[in-house]
Amino acid sequence: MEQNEDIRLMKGNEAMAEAAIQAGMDAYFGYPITPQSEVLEYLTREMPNRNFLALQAESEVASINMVYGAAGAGARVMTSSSSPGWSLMQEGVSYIASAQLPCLLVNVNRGGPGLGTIQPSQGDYFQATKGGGHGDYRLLVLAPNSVQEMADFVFLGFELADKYRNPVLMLSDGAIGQMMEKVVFHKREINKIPKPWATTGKTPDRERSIITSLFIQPEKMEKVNLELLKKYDEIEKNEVRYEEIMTDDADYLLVAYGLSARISHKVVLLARERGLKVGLLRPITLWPFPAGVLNKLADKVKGMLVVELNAGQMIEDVKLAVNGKVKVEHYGRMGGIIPSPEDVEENFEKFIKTL
Amino acid sequence: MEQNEDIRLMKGNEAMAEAAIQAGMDAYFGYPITPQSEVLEYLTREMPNRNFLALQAESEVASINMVYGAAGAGARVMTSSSSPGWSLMQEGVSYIASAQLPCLLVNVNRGGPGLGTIQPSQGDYFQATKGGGHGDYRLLVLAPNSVQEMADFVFLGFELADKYRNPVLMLSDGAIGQMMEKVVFHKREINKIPKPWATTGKTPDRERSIITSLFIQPEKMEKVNLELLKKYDEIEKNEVRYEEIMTDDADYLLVAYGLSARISHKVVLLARERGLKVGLLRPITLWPFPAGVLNKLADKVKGMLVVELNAGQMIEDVKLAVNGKVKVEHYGRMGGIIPSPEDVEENFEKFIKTL
Amino acid sequence: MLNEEIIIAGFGGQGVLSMGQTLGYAAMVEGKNVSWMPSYGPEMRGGTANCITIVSDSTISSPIVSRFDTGILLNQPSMEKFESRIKPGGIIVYESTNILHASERKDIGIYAIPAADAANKLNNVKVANMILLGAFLEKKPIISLDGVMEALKKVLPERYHNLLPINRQALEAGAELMRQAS
Amino acid sequence: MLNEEIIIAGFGGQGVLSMGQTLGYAAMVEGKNVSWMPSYGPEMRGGTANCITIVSDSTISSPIVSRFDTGILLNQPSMEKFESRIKPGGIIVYESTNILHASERKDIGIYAIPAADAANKLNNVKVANMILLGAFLEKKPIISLDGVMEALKKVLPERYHNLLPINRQALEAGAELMRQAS
Amino acid sequence: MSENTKTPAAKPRKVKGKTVIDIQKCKGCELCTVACKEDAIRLSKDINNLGYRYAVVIDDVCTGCTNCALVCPDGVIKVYRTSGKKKELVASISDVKDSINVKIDNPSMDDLSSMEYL
Amino acid sequence: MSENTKTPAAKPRKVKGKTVIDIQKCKGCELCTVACKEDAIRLSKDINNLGYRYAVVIDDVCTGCTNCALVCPDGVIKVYRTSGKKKELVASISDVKDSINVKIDNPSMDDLSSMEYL
Amino acid sequence: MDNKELVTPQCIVEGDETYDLVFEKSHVMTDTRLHYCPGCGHSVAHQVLAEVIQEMGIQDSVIGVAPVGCSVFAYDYLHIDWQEAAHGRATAVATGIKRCLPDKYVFTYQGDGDLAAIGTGETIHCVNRGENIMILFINNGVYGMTSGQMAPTSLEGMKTTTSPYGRDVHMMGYPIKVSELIAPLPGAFYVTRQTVHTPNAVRKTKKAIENGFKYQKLGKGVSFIEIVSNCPSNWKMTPIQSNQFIENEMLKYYPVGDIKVPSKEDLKELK
Amino acid sequence: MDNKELVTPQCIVEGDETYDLVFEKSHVMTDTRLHYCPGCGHSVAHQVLAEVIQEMGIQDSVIGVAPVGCSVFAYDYLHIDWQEAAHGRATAVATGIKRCLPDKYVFTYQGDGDLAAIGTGETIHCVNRGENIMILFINNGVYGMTSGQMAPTSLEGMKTTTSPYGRDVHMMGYPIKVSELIAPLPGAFYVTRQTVHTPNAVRKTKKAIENGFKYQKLGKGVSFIEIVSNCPSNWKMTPIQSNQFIENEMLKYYPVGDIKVPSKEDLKELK
Ligand SMILES: Cc1ncc(C[n+]2csc(CCOP(=O)(O)OP(=O)(O)O)c2C)c(N)n1
Ligand SMILES: Cc1ncc(C[n+]2csc(CCOP(=O)(O)OP(=O)(O)O)c2C)c(N)n1
Ligand code: SF4
Ligand code: SF4
Ligand code: SF4
Ligand code: SF4
Ligand code: SF4
Ligand code: SF4
Ligand SMILES: [Mg+2]
Ligand SMILES: [Mg+2]
Repeated sequence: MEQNEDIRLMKGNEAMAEAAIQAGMDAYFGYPITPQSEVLEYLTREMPNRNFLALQAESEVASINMVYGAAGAGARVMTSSSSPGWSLMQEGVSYIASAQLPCLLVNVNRGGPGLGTIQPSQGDYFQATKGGGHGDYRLLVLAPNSVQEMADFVFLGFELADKYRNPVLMLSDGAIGQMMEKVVFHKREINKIPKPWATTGKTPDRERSIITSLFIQPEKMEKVNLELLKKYDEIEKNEVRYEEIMTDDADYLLVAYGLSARISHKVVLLARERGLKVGLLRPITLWPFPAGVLNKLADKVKGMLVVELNAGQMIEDVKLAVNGKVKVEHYGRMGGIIPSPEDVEENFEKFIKTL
Repeated sequence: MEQNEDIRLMKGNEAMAEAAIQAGMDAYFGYPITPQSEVLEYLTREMPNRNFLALQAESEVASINMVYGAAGAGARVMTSSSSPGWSLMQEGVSYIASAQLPCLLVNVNRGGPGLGTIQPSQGDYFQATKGGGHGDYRLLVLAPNSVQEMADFVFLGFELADKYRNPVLMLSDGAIGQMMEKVVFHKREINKIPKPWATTGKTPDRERSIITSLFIQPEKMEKVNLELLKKYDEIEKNEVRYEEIMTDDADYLLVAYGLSARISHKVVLLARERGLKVGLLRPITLWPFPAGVLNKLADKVKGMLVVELNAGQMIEDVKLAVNGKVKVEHYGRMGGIIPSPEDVEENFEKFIKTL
Repeated sequence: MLNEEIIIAGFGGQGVLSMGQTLGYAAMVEGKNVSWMPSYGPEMRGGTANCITIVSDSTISSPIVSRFDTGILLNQPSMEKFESRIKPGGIIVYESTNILHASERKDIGIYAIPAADAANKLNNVKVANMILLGAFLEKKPIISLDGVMEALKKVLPERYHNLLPINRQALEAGAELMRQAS
Repeated sequence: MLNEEIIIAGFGGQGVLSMGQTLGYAAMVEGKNVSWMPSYGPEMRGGTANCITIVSDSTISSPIVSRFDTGILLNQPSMEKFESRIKPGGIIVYESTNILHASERKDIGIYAIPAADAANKLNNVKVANMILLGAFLEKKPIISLDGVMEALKKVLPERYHNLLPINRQALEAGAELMRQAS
Repeated sequence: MSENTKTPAAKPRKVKGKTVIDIQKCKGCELCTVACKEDAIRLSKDINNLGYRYAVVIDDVCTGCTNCALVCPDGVIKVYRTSGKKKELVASISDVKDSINVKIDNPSMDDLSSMEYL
Repeated sequence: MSENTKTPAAKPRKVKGKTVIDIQKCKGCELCTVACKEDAIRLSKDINNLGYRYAVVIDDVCTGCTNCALVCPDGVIKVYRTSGKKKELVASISDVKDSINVKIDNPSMDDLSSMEYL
Repeated sequence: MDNKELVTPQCIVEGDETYDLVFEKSHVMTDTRLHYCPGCGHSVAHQVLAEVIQEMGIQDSVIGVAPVGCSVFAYDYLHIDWQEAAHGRATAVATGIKRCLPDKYVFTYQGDGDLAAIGTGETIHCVNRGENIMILFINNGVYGMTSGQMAPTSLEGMKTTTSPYGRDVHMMGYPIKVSELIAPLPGAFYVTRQTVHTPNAVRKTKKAIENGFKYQKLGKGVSFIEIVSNCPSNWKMTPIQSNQFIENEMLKYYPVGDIKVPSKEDLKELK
Repeated sequence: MDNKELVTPQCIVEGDETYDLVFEKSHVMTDTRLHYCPGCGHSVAHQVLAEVIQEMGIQDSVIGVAPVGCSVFAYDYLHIDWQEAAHGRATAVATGIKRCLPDKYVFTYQGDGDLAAIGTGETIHCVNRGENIMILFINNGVYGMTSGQMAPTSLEGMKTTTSPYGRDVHMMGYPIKVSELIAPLPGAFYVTRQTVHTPNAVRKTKKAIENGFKYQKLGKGVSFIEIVSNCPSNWKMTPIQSNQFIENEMLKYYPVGDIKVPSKEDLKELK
């Protein structure tokens, strides 16, 4: 262990909370919901000795609007929830995106729809990437697949949020949130960029700040829409992140993120043992989606199997990326059922027989 | 005018309200928001003389949950809102979809994101079709493009909802809601199918009814998910609706729904005047999406221009349908700006030059 | 084949929207297709308002058009906003007590109707819009004044039927003013 | 190369989850890769619980596997659920005061450890899980008992350090029971 | 809008006031006319560029009590009051009067505060 | 879980009661033991199939007051009471007693009501 | 209903004594084993509710609304029609039901997180509209289901997983007395606070619930019955200790008793 | 600030009389023309608020939270930092701001639909937490912005576009007295009801707002200032009639006056 490293065995949710403190989070607002209640619990435990605020709100609707207020006031701010609670935040998220406030939002996805189950799921992919809220806006969506990434993406998330004045969503799931793994905290320089636009009181030396998402004249509104689009283009250009595993010589490709990417990784290993040249493309940013690399891989592989813990959502983005070049299919389990690598492998082998 | 016809000049919102009464709606719960407040206003005006309930709730969150309760109790029930209010309903909608309760929901889309503007928009397409709420569920989405259809789709919506025990969303916009046109009300037989599953009191002759969306065991939850998928397949098989305008001999295709389909219709006329063989495919059900017909048309036309009042949302479904066969592009205005037919035509001509 | 695309524009309180509705209703009663599309400014009250009314023998495709056959304009800002959007050969009928600077286009017909003054003379300032409607229909008789009266009778609640005569007067006064202006 | 996939399962109150955590922590301190994945039943309390703990020299791909090298099973339902999911050549270590019907598979090693009884003898029923852990580590010494103690020292708040000796005793008692059972 | 029926009575004033009304921003709500115990303000017959009849000081009876200004929703009333003390001259009252009698170039129509028609 | 320390005192009873406890569903919360003024109920040493020590009637002092049953969260207590009136025989008390002494086939471990460990 | 239990003997004979059955679990309870922790007041509240429904003979005309909270599975235990509502929205759901089925008895069964945190708006407005329903409010000062976070009703200084050093009222707000808060609203017809931690308390609660159902007929508004309850698991106490905590701490802040009762005038129609 | 207005003469001379400027629009007001309808109380409330901010010299340390409602554009008129909040969420937004900037003055400005319908939960919990902010509550008994629907505070029998035959309290609920509802919460430090329909009322409201800002320093909780106001457009009245309606009808149900005032003890620190 190096001097500036701090190694712990932690749940994903706790690692995320710890990382937020280390990343200089000023405030957290949240409401308990399984499987992510550990976040608020961890933070309230740490609060007396460290310099930040954690407040239990009366609801998710209140949480997201407290985030709005705090972000508008220039704070580094965060909330987290799970599927039903995340649904309740959609109006607020749309406001935040429109007012261009940086903040970190987390959805630890559980099985739905409805009250559903507390088991892990990836059923909220569409909601995360296409907009659960109204209007044309985008969240930068980060999908961790380990406890380490639950921590790392907090640092990254805050930075990206500030850089683009855009809300960042970490889309995790109940398994990554609840599981324990080793997590390493490096000592880092936390730099917070100035936020002259924040409402900190109209000090005499600057113009006053107004945070709003109201643009009643269509001309003004469209200007804002176009400004947002420009920013999104920028993000699509700069911030696509993904991981390639054994894609170099791959005949077949698995595409998966988060927990299902962990499982798919094992499938790659199992299949390679059996002589099948399989690779894995793991989107790390679900938006912007790594369409470019997938399109290129489509020239090399014979088919792609998208493995998701849902009824088939990311597959649409994969198909859009591939644009008909190769066959793309979906294998998924739902409702909190987590397929074993063997399960997936079996279905993968069925799939390649159809090619 | 025939005996059994009743012709009126009405706003889309009013026509929808009148249709709901005629369709035997038992209860409406809603909260005012522009541009659809006329619905509740119309209904409260009519209530004393006709047999239904209209109740102003304290919020959209309350409205959608009142709808849940009433639908669960077997009532023919409805709510309506506009973009920000619709966002607030997403948790409730996910519950309703999961508990498989029939009801009619309406979003009269305005410009977003955030508080945005009260002008018409189609910025909520993704939210409507891919799930604004959490989990794998689908709404049957009807997109009227006239005041007449605002009325007709109420009848249709209630029927489909009952048939599939699924919430139906009418996705309209501020223009269709606010504009006045002729609307004809035919005398119809309203048949309400029995709902033995409803919670009307456990009468001795039947098993008790339980309405829930909680399936804590993953096995049970997945079973419900699969049941839903099966139903959705059924709907995709039976309920795709669209309108084809001059597609027979078309070299180029416009794809548009709702208000932008009205504008595109005019563009077709303008372009035909200039000798360009253009057709229009208007999806009426946004989900299930008319992918089949588009895929077939892709064999005939040289390119498709998707005209939307947003930054490009339905274009994804068009591309998925076409699967790379022809070039598909988007033309859109945002923020409540409504392009003139001339505007669109100009961009259409630019587009065909790129083919 | 009839396809008349009309913009009616003015201040919020000038009866702009109801003028379009009346016209639309009358046209519908006479069996025509109609669309009426309002647009309000951001002001609470006293802001600007306009509506596009289309009357047609065939199905109306887009209810929103950017160029018009007729403009019925009730205040100066509307004149400035819409004069250039009247199709060549079209007409502008405007409220000339109110609008001091009218369009100077030569390719359209421009008719000054001092409707507010005339309404004052009828002792009801609120019927200025009906005067303008009468003037318009005199120029383009797409529906008869009787048709308008029929429509008003149907659209107005009984308790307002005492207002029918004054509206009739207003329509006729408008027609007369148009005859003088032409 | 070490890659041990372990399922630990029992009632909610039997210390199933913390057993996995202790093992995981000790393995991590010794420089290994670890993943620990819990799963709870729907019951509020007293329901079933299990956790998959993986200890490996290399990166752990899936934290969820369906077949295991080792099962440490604390109640009858867990025995029934997991016996078939032990890989051939693997082992089951089970709490034999509690579980009356053990697996009858021949292709795996099955070790009955009367941990509850032994815990009672140590006057602390709660250390039964540590006894089972000791037994497991005796059979598969993937980490040393000292390593476990080191881990416990780090993971327990100071105020519980008085419990370290009894845990040490339990681990050793378990190891002894395993030597007897083998 | 009903006419104000109070009859202004010239009371002896200890302190004299002057109100200056920005008639182009006045919305003719008449609240100032009710607030003024001296009945010094009335609405004009003309309308301003916003389309409203506007408030004008009709009599030189103002005490400078500021009541009118306090209730003026649009903040268009300034109040001056005699103090006895001599102050530097900044503007003469005639400048202000000019603005009161400014020519409104867009007269007509009734008060626009109601959107209802017929 | 602390032992109940009340000493049962045999009071003269006007009405005699019998409680029948479904020990396989009892969760050993002990609330019945506190509710019983006669101190007629205690927890077993053994545990039942759910993993809980269970309530048993330890003395024949029951008045049939139903207090224990009223507070039993799991509704596992039935109370009988003498009435003097002769009733049709439905079951003899010995049947019931059998069920009280039923052999639990899965004994061990402590009460599972707490998930905390160490 | 799959009541596979043996029929309960109506009397037993021992020697020359005949013992009549005087108390057994209500038949409105199903046979499903309650998932609640040992000693949990939810279970007792269920039993009492079931008894009232049985005794009033209204099993076929009651519709319950279950919340999200430990009692989310209430529908597994009471053999009546139920709807499970989203977290906090039980009163909105009940409004939807009751407005469509005005002749049925409708009640909600809600925890303090559900009713007084996320559902505050729905609660207040349901009461204010005077919906003719009964609200059963189980106040255990904690979020039971999600395992012990602070609730709006957690006492000052109370340790929970999100107030690990005790509830600091300046930072986190004061414990809300919901019954007192809503009682002044004209839509509240009957407001009472009870407990179920002693046999007598259970008897009184039973009476209160009976009133709640009776009053529903009058169409005069909400019957709001708060039951101060325990959560041994999250309070980290034995059931007995938890009931002592109710007695010694909770009831100090949340005193038992009627807070608003109908006038005689109002009740005339009942006779 | 783009104050392009001519500088106001500080005094004017006529004959031998010198007139000093004794009242003008506060400099905290911007030059943007108010979009409110003629005679609307929102405008007056804005002016008063601006005056207090100016007189207390706190323009640079005040952050306002504008609601969704007619006053959604409040940020166009008061020259301070502002955030515009989602409908009903102003108090949550203010909480977020104040918790991060405890030394600034934070206030919300909300309508009755905003604060007492959709925002009920946020209102109650913000007050209950005793957030150190001021809540300005404009109660005009109607949804002004969306053009006249019934508000939670609409009077019994009041005709609105969604209660076209008058508010039927049995069907639609009772007008809520928000100030009385929240005053008992310990987090409420100062609760008062005022109006702005007469010059004297304006003076008193000014004092109340001044108190609100002053008390904020003490860190003792919410100052809640209700202003009963008018909505001539949606009440379908002239401004004068609407003010008479306030006097004759609104104030009967919503009486003017302090509802909760700080104790002398509490105010000691202020001196
Ligand atoms: C929208 C939403 N937010 C949060 C949750 C998580 N959740 C489930 S129950 C609960 C609180 C339970 O507490 P309470 O209402 O007091 O009931 P109890 O379990 O104590 O009886 C919470 C926060 C959820 N299911 N949905
Ligand atoms: C989520 C949401 N629901 C509804 C609306 C529509 N809406 C805008 S303002 C308003 C009510 C305004 O009334 P009030 O708060 O009393 O303010 P006023 O205009 O009367 O001052 C409503 C319902 C909205 N913008 N957002
Ligand atoms: S200052 Fe006083 S006296 Fe002068 S006009 Fe105004 S209200 Fe009247
Ligand atoms: S109060 Fe102000 S806005 Fe109203 S009439 Fe008087 S000067 Fe004009
Ligand atoms: S019925 Fe009464 S006396 Fe008998 S055991 Fe129960 S509580 Fe004790
Ligand atoms: S009260 Fe019931 S569950 Fe608790 S110990 Fe007694 S019999 Fe068992
Ligand atoms: S967690 Fe608490 S409230 Fe929930 S069942 Fe257990 S004891 Fe009862
Ligand atoms: S609508 Fe009513 S509240 Fe809104 S600005 Fe007009 S008068 Fe004021
Ligand atoms: Mg609780
Ligand atoms: Mg209002």
